[in-house]
This record gives sequence, structure tokens and C-alpha cells, in this order.
Amino acid sequence: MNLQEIIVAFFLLVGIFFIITGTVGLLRLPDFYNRIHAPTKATTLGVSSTILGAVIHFYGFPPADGFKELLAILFIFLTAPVGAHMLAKAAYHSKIDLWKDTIVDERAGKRVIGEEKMPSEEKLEKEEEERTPE
Amino acid sequence: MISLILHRVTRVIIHILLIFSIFLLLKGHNEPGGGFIAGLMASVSIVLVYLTYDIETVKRFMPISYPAMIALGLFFATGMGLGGVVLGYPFLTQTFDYFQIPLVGEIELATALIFDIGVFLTVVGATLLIISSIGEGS
Amino acid sequence: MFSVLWVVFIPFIFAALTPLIQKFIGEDRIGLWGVIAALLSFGGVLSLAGYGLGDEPLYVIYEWAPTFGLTLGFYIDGLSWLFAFLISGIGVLINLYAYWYLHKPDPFGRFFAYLLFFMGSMLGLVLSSNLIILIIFWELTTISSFLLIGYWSHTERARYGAVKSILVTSVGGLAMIGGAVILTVITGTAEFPELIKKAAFIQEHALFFPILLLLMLGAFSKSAQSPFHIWLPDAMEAPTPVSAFLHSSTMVKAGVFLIARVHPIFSGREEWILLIASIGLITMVLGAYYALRKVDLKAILAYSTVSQLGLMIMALGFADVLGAKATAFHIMNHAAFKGMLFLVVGIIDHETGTRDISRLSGLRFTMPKTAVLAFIGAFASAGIPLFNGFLSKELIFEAAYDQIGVASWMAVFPVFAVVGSILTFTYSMKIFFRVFYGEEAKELPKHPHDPPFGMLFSPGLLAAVTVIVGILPFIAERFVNAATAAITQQPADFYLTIWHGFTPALWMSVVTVAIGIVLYSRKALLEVLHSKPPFGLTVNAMYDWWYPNIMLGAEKLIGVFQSQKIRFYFMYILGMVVVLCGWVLIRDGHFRFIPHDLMHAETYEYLGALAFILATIGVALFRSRLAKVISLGVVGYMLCATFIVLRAPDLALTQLLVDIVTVILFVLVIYFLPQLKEVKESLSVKIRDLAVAGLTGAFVTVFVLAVYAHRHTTSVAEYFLDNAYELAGGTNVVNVILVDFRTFDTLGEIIVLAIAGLGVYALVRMGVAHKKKKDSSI
Amino acid sequence: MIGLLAIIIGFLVGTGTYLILKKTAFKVALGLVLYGQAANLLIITMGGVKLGEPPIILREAGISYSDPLVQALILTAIVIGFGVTSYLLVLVYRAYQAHDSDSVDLFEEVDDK
Amino acid sequence: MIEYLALIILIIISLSIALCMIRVYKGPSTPDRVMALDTIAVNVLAFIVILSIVLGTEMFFDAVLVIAVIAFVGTVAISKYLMKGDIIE
Amino acid sequence: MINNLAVYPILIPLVAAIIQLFFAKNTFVQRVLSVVSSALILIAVVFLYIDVRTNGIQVYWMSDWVAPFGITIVADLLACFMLFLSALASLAMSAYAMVDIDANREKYFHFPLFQLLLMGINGAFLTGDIFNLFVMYEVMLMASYVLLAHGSEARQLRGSLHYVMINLFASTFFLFGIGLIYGITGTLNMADIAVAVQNADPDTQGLLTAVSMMLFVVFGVKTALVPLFFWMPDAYPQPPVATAAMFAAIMTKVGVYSITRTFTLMFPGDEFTLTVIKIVAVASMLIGVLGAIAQTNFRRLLAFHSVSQVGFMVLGVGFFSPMGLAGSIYFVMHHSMIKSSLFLCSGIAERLTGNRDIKKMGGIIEKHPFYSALFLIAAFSLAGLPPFSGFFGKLILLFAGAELNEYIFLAAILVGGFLTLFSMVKIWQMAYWGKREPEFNKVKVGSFIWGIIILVGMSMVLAIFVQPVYDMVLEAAEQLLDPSQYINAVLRK
Repeated sequence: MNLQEIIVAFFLLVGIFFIITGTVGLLRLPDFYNRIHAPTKATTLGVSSTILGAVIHFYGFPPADGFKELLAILFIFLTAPVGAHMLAKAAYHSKIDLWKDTIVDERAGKRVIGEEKMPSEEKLEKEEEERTPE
Repeated sequence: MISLILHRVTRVIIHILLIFSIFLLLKGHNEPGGGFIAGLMASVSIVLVYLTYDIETVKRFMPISYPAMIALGLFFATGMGLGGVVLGYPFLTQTFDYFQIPLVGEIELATALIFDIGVFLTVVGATLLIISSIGEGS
Repeated sequence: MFSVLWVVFIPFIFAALTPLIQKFIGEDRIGLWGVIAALLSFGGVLSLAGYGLGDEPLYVIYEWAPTFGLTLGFYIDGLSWLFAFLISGIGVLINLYAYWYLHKPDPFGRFFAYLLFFMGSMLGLVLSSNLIILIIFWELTTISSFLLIGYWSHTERARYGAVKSILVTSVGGLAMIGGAVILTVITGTAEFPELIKKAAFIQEHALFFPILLLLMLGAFSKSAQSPFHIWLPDAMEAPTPVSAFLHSSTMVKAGVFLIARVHPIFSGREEWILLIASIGLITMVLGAYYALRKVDLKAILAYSTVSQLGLMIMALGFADVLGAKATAFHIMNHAAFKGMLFLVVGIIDHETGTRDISRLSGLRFTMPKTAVLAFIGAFASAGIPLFNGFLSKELIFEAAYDQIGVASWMAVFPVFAVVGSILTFTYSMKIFFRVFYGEEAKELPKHPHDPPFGMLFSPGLLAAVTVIVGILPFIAERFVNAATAAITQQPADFYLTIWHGFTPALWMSVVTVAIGIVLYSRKALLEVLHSKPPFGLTVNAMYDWWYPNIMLGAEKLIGVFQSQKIRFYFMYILGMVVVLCGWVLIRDGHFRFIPHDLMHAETYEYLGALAFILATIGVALFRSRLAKVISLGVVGYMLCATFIVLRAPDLALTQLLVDIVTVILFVLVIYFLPQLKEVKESLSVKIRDLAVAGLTGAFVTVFVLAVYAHRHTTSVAEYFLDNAYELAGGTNVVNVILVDFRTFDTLGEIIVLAIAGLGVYALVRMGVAHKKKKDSSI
Repeated sequence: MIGLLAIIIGFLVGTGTYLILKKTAFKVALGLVLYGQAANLLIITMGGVKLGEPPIILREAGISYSDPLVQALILTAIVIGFGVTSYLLVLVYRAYQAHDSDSVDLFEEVDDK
Repeated sequence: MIEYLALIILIIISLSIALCMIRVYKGPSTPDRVMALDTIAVNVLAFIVILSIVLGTEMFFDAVLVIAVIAFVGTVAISKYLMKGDIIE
Repeated sequence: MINNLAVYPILIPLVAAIIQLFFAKNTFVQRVLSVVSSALILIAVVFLYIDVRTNGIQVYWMSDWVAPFGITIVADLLACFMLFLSALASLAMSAYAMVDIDANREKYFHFPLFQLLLMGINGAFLTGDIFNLFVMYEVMLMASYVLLAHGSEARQLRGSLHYVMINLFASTFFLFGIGLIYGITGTLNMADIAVAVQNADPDTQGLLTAVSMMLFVVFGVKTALVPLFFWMPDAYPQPPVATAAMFAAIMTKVGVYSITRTFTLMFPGDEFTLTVIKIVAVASMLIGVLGAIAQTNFRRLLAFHSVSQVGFMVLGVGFFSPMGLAGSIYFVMHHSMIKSSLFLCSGIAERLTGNRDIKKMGGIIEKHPFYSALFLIAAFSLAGLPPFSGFFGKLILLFAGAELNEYIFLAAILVGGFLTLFSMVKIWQMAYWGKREPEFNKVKVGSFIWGIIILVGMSMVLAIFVQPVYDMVLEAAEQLLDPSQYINAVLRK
């Protein structure tokens, strides 16, 4: 077991630790706003270090190649937060309750734009009852 | 519903994405990639722009008629095939050769690339036409 | 030789030219065009008289489609010439008559085109030497009859009659085609002369009776034999010249002709007598009975025709020379007097505006000339001496009487022949005396008077023939002899005389007339006959029930299948796949549970598969649409991972991208779609769906495994791997296959995508509900 | 592995079947997408499971590659499936717009003018 | 050596994917599910990376890159849908 | 120089479509181009036929790759006949479409789509590769999906839903079938598959039969055989008449063609298969026509008839004798001409009366006798009355059945013929007979009937020259029954 392998193993283990943390967080945390922290942060880190490990595995340490992989890391760092941000924003907009694990309507009030499709209050309420997932 | 973060990020990565898609297109003959994958890649990146900005902006940004793009793509693909017919080969015959170019060295040029470009254009045109049509249909 | 083609095709050509000629000479005079055509044909027929009346028949063949035994062959012997003579001769008279008969706003041109079309078909029918060609012309007469009956198609009755006629006769026509095909395949020929040579072989053949039955079904339906007789009375909705021409003197005799034609081929066996003579007998009696009960003049004549046709067919059924001779003679006589009677009825209808026998009476005062004609016709029909009907009826009586010698049960034939004749006598008297005697009828729709000469000419000529032949029968001798010889294939040499001596036939005639007079003069007896028959279920009622009910039944049947619910359609398809393929799999023992060695896999693969299956089930299970789509997205990711595990980087890439775009598309679309409604499905539906789903899933799994166990050992893929770099200059073999080895597939694929794009564009832009942004174009 | 794949295919088909038997056009479309994925998976299994390297030639002797042909076929099939699916989706949405129902049954006589 | 480690990690990752499916099932809200989808994407990404190590091939890194780039496009689309606005304005 | 004839029927419409796409605004160019394209294909097909007759089966290696590896275009006699029909039908439809298609549809790519449809159809006839067959099917179907809903009228949208779904579903099974075939034989070229099937061990033989059954169901759906036809009667009445006529004329025949090809070349003469085919054919013949009887919508009625008529064609394949197959091909030719002309007739009737329901029509013959006569000829031809082409189609099948002593099928053919007549008479007496003084919309019938005249005229030619035509189709049938010709030509043995 040479140095390179040790470094690779280290990165991989760190990666998998974060990934499993993210997943467990996703599963165990109590509500959405808590949960969204776990996967975005943890997995971003986890995946990045996994990729680093792979790069070192394939191209040695310090890596001789691996531009593509590093680009991937960059992208993950760029995009994962944006996705999470948008999602949180969406969750906020769809009035997910902050403190309770409420049953949430997935498309309530989306009719702001489509005026002609605006159903009556009554119907909306009724639909809401029907829509309740699970 | 404008998200500043999304705007910024999109502005940054859209170029990289498009370049990446061209990269996928060019290396398709030797590594994973190719016209279709590249085309979808480019479409997805432009869809991202659609998601970030509105249709009007995209139109200003990219004044392209998608049906014409489809036609152009089919033209490239078919025209490549017809080229073979004119030269006395069967329809869609491909050829390739290695050229020595000063400074760059030996590179491979294949007619398959023309075909792949046709595929690329058609895929981009069709995908975006579909998505923008629905988006507009609202 | 040419003249045969001439005879047959002149009417067709003239018919086709009618619309053109009509433009030149005007609609009013188009009738003359018909007369000219008929005259030309008649001339042609006359020019062939040498063959028709001589000993040596004419046999011309034009090859057409030898594979099916189809030759455009013409065979002119006594039988076919007699028919051709009648058809073209009466055709001339009918065309003449129709010229005066039709009046505005009837479209004249169409009428004469149909009429000539019919005439050509009928001539072709009788002259052809080939069974299948005969059937072709046969069906042409069906078509032209259909068109002619429906000529006044604005009346409900005409349409009803036309449809009935074509349906009933085409049942027989189709049966005939079947019989003819089997016969041709067995014997290798459809030519009558050839078939006659093979008569013994055919009569020995196991399929003899089916063939005979099929052919006879055609003959019976065309000649309106019971139980197919129902179409003929309704066919009387046609203009009267048509009724006279088609439905009394020519077309309905096609069946008789066919029986006479195949007489030498089939008549050797007992089935022949049993089938044909008995059907003829039944029809004769029934027809006469119905004729007696009718009040419409044309209906009486129609049933009378049915009855007379039965008489002829019965005589042919005896399969002896006398019967053949009697039939041949009666065909001529019947054509003359019945055609004439129809024309007279046409005159009556034309001049008085009604055909109802109960409204008409005393017409002899206003229409004396017509009365004379009617008198001749009715008496000939009744079988009174000095008219031709008497002579041929005598002959038939004689033939029937002879049957007693063959077998004792066959005594029914003479007995019922007499019964039928009594009825015939009675209604014939009714026609004449009811209409022309008694008090002068008031309140008729029109003021009756004798018609113009043109309309009297044709029936007059026929009446003359009726009387002359009745008195001087030897004139017809040559015709009858030639025809008899053709029917029996033996030389025939008879003399026709008016007086035979006191034969049994004469006594039968005497009995007929005597009882007939009694019956006619006793009102009470007549009323017994007029009362409602004891049995309610008639063939006509069956037809009337069947016609709408077949449509209703079909609607119900199709309604069961065509539920317009796509889930059932899917189930049919799945059912078909599972049943057909599954049956073969089970039959060959490929159906088994997954063997253990195939289940070997890494642990992570099991876990991945678990996630995959969970995601898959999620698509079905989730209630919210978005959750379904998300689950679908997961399925896509898992598929991508599977492709990676199976070493397919290109596929993984494609699947990823397509997955994302599909998810976006789904999201876009559900944005517009309504919320899913909570459809409460009953438990049984759920169980059904689950069962179908489980069955199909299991079936596919088993099928895949069975095939995998027999997987190929070599495949073309190796060639690609070996040659991709050297011959196509690429190392990514998948891409090389796509853009080089199988470029055409890729071309097709992008075309599909292009069409999809354009299609979506058109779909969104066109039609309903694009309310905003109409002008913006991408 | 092949057993596992076959089971996955079975599940895809089964779930797809369950969905296409529903009354909502949207669900039927989903089911058909699943069917398409099952077909892709089926084809790639027919090329053989775990037979070697990805089919990108390394120009070295003695390497066995997995079947490239099935991959090319699936690629084509995916694209075609994508095209048809997107068209179907739009059709579903347009049919809903026109009739205000996303039921997949032809609840009325479509042909009557 | 690394290969064995990688195999174990693979098992953990696939377990993690299966666990994420539980979140997809449980929900309760759509954003939760989307989040799970996102996590699965990342997990698949890691899965591919590790599998590359196991198989010793670099051919799959394109897929890695593509997932990294586009997984969030789907998230953005769904988010915009959830935000009641036009998805494409 | 290599001989490019075989690929022209695919190339011409493709190139025409691309040019039309570039001339998206200029509908005149598009119209002219579509007629020119059809005419060119017709000419090319005639030359191709002569070539095939003199030089044997023509094989064309797409992209210059030899047979089992690249995609092979194979033109044998059957393919030539089918191509001829598609060219003829498209010519007639283009002529009709010139006056029929409205400006809005023209603007949204009606003509390019039509050409691409034609390309897909011709490709399906010509290809010798089973996966390429799938691709060509999809090109054809995709174009048909779009053309079916083209115009986005409410009823069109709903009517085409089922069509798209069912065909997408069936296509999936097609893919299943291709995958399984590849799994067993390791090849995609049809000739190569045929060789592999011949050499397969008996244990595998059963599996191959099962796979072939799957393909049969797929083609059965595309052809609309009982019990797989349900999508069709709701779909065919929807699009503009010219399109519907094209569908009826040639698109259902692609399925018949595929069945013929599959069960003569790849999986020939299996006892079980033939029995299934014959039973399904008879069921189609009878149930289809019963469906037609139940309808009063002109076009739905005709669509149901297609189900029934396809049964006749498939029955010929089921007989699996030279005469049976010849009958099948003859019937395909007859039906494609007659059914499309009937559809065109229905279009004129719709225009005249503003109605699709035959109960609400009436008296057309009084004002338009010539057009009515054309309809009558077509109708009686469909019903199999002599001396029109339908009679000979049935006659050949009857002979084929009688030769094989399959009398029960003879009876079925006759009963089917009778019921067809029944429904045709129903149309005639309701729509064409009836009123003496009917009132109609102002339509220049004269400019519409040219397509019908071409088609009915060709069908008359088919009837009059039945022997030469039969000899031609018999040659094709014998070629089909001797797959070694095809195999040797493709694989250059």
C-alpha cells in the first residue's frame, strides 16, 4: 500500500462519510428546511472528495490529468447550491410550514398567472382536500 | 419570480456548457459523446436559459428559427449522404483520412463529423422547438 | 366470330356513351339511342341463327386468365341462342316502349344506360361458354337490376326493393362463385363443353352434392325460387318496362338457364331430381297461392312469375327429354305472354294512375285496345287452348305425369302441378275480369284512355306472337328442338301440334279449367284463400326482421369490443402477446422459475436493483403527479447507473440527458393539466389491474430468461469491434456504428425527432385556444 | 445479474402495465415511458451481461469489449422514444385543453361533426 | 486494495440510494422529494466514480460531468413549477 | 458507378421534404414539389421493377458496408409492388391535397410531413434490416401521428390520443421482439436472421416461434387485425381526407407487408404460426365487416372495412402457397387503390353535404352522376362483385383455398364478401340515392375527382389484365416462398 493508495483511500472514505451523512440527514432530520442542509452540503463535499480520490487513483498524485473531473467538482460547487436555493425558495413559496411537518399542497396558488383558469375558492379548497398526498 | 443567484450562475456556466457540448460533439468519434448527446447537452443548457430568463430574452439572445435549424440539420445529414452518391458511392458512405497540419500535427478528419453536426443541429432544433412551443403555449 | 363479341359488347359500349350522346341529341331523344343499340344486338343475334338453330354449335374462345380457367369464351347452341334471341328481341320492344313510357322529371339517359348495361350483361350471361365468366355476367345483371329497381330512388319502396334484390340474389351469387371455384379446381376447367365431357367424373366426386347445391343456390336465388322468392315482388317498384324485361321475361330466367346449362353435367344423379324438382314444385304452388291473394296488379304478376319459374324448374328437375322440351317451349311462351302482361299493366298504371285491382273495374269501355291485349295475356297465362301457354303447360303436365313411372312417390308432381295450375287459372281470370269487366270505375287518379301507338306496339307484337304460336305451334318447333338438344345433349326432333289426342295431360288441363272456374265463381272459396294464412312466419318477415337486426346486432357486438376505453385495448394486445407467446413457451418447456445461477450478482447490484424497483413502483404508487414524475426521474437515474454497470457510457450519458429533458417536459405539461382526480377504483378493478400487471411482468421476465439461456454464440457485433478503428477511423465503436455502419438508422432517428419537433410546434400553434402571443414566432 | 435484470425488466413492464390500465392520459403516458425503458434494458441484456470493457477501442490486444451494437440500437431507441413521448405529452395536454378532461376514454362520439 | 475498499463503498452508496428512495416515498412535501431526487443524482454520480475505480476505466467521467452539470436543471424546473409561476416565462 | 435505383424511393421524398422545409413560406413550391416527388418515385419504381425482373433481387449496401453488418436495402418483387402502390397512392393524394388542404395546414408543414411519411413507408418496404424496419416504422408513425392531429381540431386531438398510445405501445413490443431476436441469433439483418433460424437447434426453434408471435402481434396492431384494431376506426376519420386516404391506402399495408416478409423470410412455414394467422385473418374478415355494418359515419365505416379487408390479405399469407400469397399481394394492390378512392369519395360527399353521417346525406347521384358512378365502381369493387378488381382478388384467394381443401376459409371469404356488399349497398342507398331535389354546398367536384379517376382506373386495369398482373404477383409470391433467393442475394453467397 503506497502513499497514493493511502491518499485515495482517505479521500474515498471522507467522501463516503459525507455522502452517508447526507443521506442519513435527509432521512432523519425533522422538517424540510432542516433536511435541505444535509444533502446539499454533505453530498457536495462528499462527491468532491470522491472525485478527487478517483482522479488521484487514475492520474497519480499530484494528478497529471483530470481536467474534466476537476471541472465536474467546480460545477457541483456551482450548481448544487443553486438547486438547493431554488428549492428552498420554492418550498417557501409553497408555504411549507416552518415548524410543523405539515401536509403540503404541491401546487397551491400556482394559478396566479393563469387568470382564466382561476377556480373558485370553494373548488380550490375541495381540490386541496383531494390532493393531500398519502 | 427572478432569482439573482440563478441569473448569475447561469450567465457563468452557460458558456462552459455550450463549449462542453461542442467538445462532446467533436470527440464523439473516439470517446463517449457524439451528435445526439452533444445536441441534448446544448439543448439542456439553453433550456436552463429559458428557465432563468423569459422567452423574449432568449429570442433576443439567440434569434434563431428552430424549424429552420431542423431543416438545416437534416440538410447537413442528408447532404453528406448525397455527396457520396454524387461521387459514386452508396448513399451515406462515410470516409476519413489523416492530415498533417503544421503546428497541430496529425489530425483525423471524417465525413462522419458533418453527419454528426447534422444530428446535433436537428436535435437542438427539435428539442428546443418542443420545449419552447409548450412554454409558449401557456 | 366477331359478331359474337359484337352482340355482347355493343350494348355496353352504347351504355357507356349514353351521357355523351345525351349532350348532343338531347335528353328527350336518348331513348332512340337505346333502340338503336338493341336493334344492332338483335341483328347480331339473328346473324348467328345458323349456329343456334343448326346442328353445329359455335364455340369461340378468347383467352383471358387461363390460370383460373377464365376464357372469354362464347358457346352458341340452341339453348343460348334461344335466350339471346329473346333477350335482344324483347330488348328492342322494351326500349321502344320505354321511350314513350318515361316522362319528366325522370332522368332518361341514366335509365337507358342501365337498360343497355343490363342487356349486354344478360347476353353475355347466356352466350358465355365459361362458368366463371357466366358468373361475372350474372353479377353484372344483379348490379344492373339493382340500379334499375332503385331508379325511382326517392321513394322508400324502390330503395327497399333494390336492396332486397341485390342482397338476396348476391347470397346465391356468392354461393355460385364458391361452387364454381371448387368445380374448376377439381376438374381443371370452367368451360361447359369440357365440363360436359367430364360429367361422369364430377358425378362420382365426393364433392358432387356441395358443388351442385352451391350452384343451385345461385340459380334459385336468381330465379326467385322459394325461399328466395321474396325479392321479386318488391322488385316491382322498378318502372314497368324494367319489370317486364328483367323480372319476367329475361333476368329471372337466368336461373332456369343455368340449370339447363348444367343439366348435362349434373343431371345423372338422384340428388338432382330431389333438389331441383321439389324446389320447383314448392315454388310453383306457393307462388300461385300468393299471386291469388294480392290486389296489386304488378304483385300478382310478380308472384305469377315466381310460380311459372317454379314450373319450369320443376320440369327441368325431371332430368328427361320431355321435361327439357317442355321447359324450352315454356320459356319462350312465358317470355311472350308475361312480358306482354307487364307492359299492359304498365299502360294501365300509366293511364289510370293506380294498379290496385280493387279500385279498377270496367276499363274495357275506356281502354278497348288494352283490354284485347290483356285478354290474350291472361288467357295464355291461364293455359286456355289457342294460346301458347296452353301448349307448353300441356307438355309439362305430360312430363310430370311420366314421373309416376319412375317412382310412385313422384305422383306428387302431377298432382301438385294441377293444383298450381288451378290457382294460376284463377288469378289469371281475376286479372282480366276484375279490371276490365264490371262497372266503370270512378274516382281514378287519372282519366283512362288508350295509350299512344308507341306504347301499344310492343305488347301488341308480343300478343301476336302469343296467338300465332298458340295456333300454329310448328313455327316454334326449330327453336324448341335446338334448345332441347342443347339441354339434353341428344338430338331432338319433335313436332309441336295443338292436338295430342286424349292424353292424361289433356285430362289434367280439363280438370284444371273446370275446378278453376268453380273456384273463381264461388266467392266463399276465394275468401278462404284470401284469409290470413295459418302460419305467421314468412320468409319476408324473416328478411324484414333480419335486415335491421343484423345492424343492431353488429352494433352491439362491436360495442362490446369497441368500448372506446383504451385500457381494454391494451389488455387485448397484452392478452394476445401473453397467450400466443406464453403458449409456445409452455409448450416447449421454456417456462420455469429463475435458476439460481442466473441470480448471481454483487451485493451493490442487489441494493441498486432494490432502489430501481422501489422507484419503479413509486411511479405507479404515488398519488401526486409531481411525485410520479420525480420517481420517474429516479428510474432514469437508476437506468443510467445500470448502463454504467453494463459498460455503456454513451447510453448512460444519453439516458441522463433524456431523463432530465423528459422530466422537464412532464413538469411543463402537468403545469397545464388538471389535478389528478381521486378516482375511487373498486377493489375488483384494482385486483384486475394488478393481476394483469403481475402476469405481464412475470411473462416478460420469464421470456427474457428463456431467451438468455439460448443466447447467440457469435454476433455481428464482433465485426464492428474488429473493424471500427481500421475501416471507420473511430475508437468509440458505438458512435462509429451510429454514424458510419448504421448511418441510416441515425438518419431515421433524427427525422423522427425533427417530425416530433415540427409536430409539437404545429400542434400548439394550430387550432383551438391559443389566446395570446399569436404573432410571436420562434 | 441477468436474473436481477430480468426481474427489473419485469417490474418495469408490470408497473407500466398497471399505469396504462388507468383512466388518466397522464398516467398512461407515464406507463408508456416505463415500457420504453424496459425495452431499452431488455435490448442491452440481450447483448450479454458483463462481458468486458466499454466498447471504446484501446488498441491493445486481448481485451474483450461489451457488445457495442446493442448500445447503438438503444441509443437510437431512446431518441425515438423521446421524440414520440414528447409528442404524446403535448398531445395529452392539447387534448385536455380542447375537451377540458384528461380522461383517456373517448367519452363522446369523436366523429360526429 | 483500493478495489476492495471501492467495492464496500459501492455497497454503501447503493444502500444510500435505496435509503433516499425512502425519502421519496415518505415525502411528505414535494420539495422533499425533489431533494431526494437531487441526492440520488449525486449518489449516482459518486456511484459512477467509484465504479470507474472498480472497473479501472475512465470512460465514465463524461457521465459524471454531465450529471454534475444538468441534475440541477431539473431541480430548477421543478422549483419554478412549485413557485406557481410560469416555468418558462 | 453503382446502381442507386433501389434507394431513390427513400431519397426522393426525403430530399423533397427538406427542400419544402426550406420553402416553408412558399406553399406553391411545396405543392408542386410533392406532386413531382411522387411522380419521380413512380418512374424510379418502374425502372427498379424492370431491373429486378432482369437482374434478380437488387441489394444496396447503405454506407457501403457489406450485408450482415451495414444496413441493407433490398428490392425484391414484393417490395417493388408495394413501392409502386405507395407512389401511386401518394400521387393521387397529392393531386387531391392540392385542392383540399387548407392554408393553415399548408403553413404548418403538411407537405413536408407527407413526404416524410412517404419516406418512412418506402423505407419500411425496402429495408432488409429488422432494426431499420423499426426505425422506418417510427418515421412513418411519427409523421402519421402529426398528420392525424394536424389542424388541432378538438375531435382530432382526442381521436388521435388512442392512436398514438396504442402505436407507441406496440412499438415497444417491436423493440422487445428485435431485442429477443438479436439475443437468439446475434444479428439484425433479415436474411442473416433467416439463416440463423434455419440453423437453430430444435430447442431454440420454439423460442423463435414465440418471438415471431410477438412480432405478429405488433404488426397486427399496426395493420389493425382483430382483436387489435380498435384504435383505427376512431383515428382514421379524423385527419383531412387526403391524409386519411393515404393511411388507408398504404399505411395499413405496411403491416401486411411486414407480416408477409416476416413469415416468409425469417420464420417461414411454422404450423402453429400459420394456424394463428389464418384464425386471426378470418376473425378480422368477419368482425371488421360487422363493425362496418354498424356504422353510419361514412369514414368510420370505411375504416372498419379496412380491418375486414386486411383479413383477406393476411389469410393469403396464412395459406402459405404460391397462389395464396399471390392472392394476398393482388388483394393488397386492389385494396390500396379502391380504399383510398373510397376515402376520397367520402371527402367529396362530406364537402357536398357538410356531413359525415350517411343518414343525413342523400340524392348525390341526381346532381353528380359521374362522381357517383366512380363511387359505385369502387364500392362494388370493394364488395368483390365482378368484373371489378375486388372480385379477382377474392377469386384468387378462393382458388388458393380450394386447392388446399380449406373449404371453411372459402366459406369465410364468401360470407365476408356478402357482408361487405351489404354495407356498401347501405352507403349507396343512403347517401347517393334518396332525394330527388337535393341541396348541396357549392363544390367544384370536377377538380377533386382526378385522384379518384387515377385510382379507379388503375383498379380497372388490374381487373382487365388480371392474367398478366397475376403472373407478376405469382412471380413475386414464388420469390417469397423461396427465401434462399433473397438470402443469397443479400449475403452474396
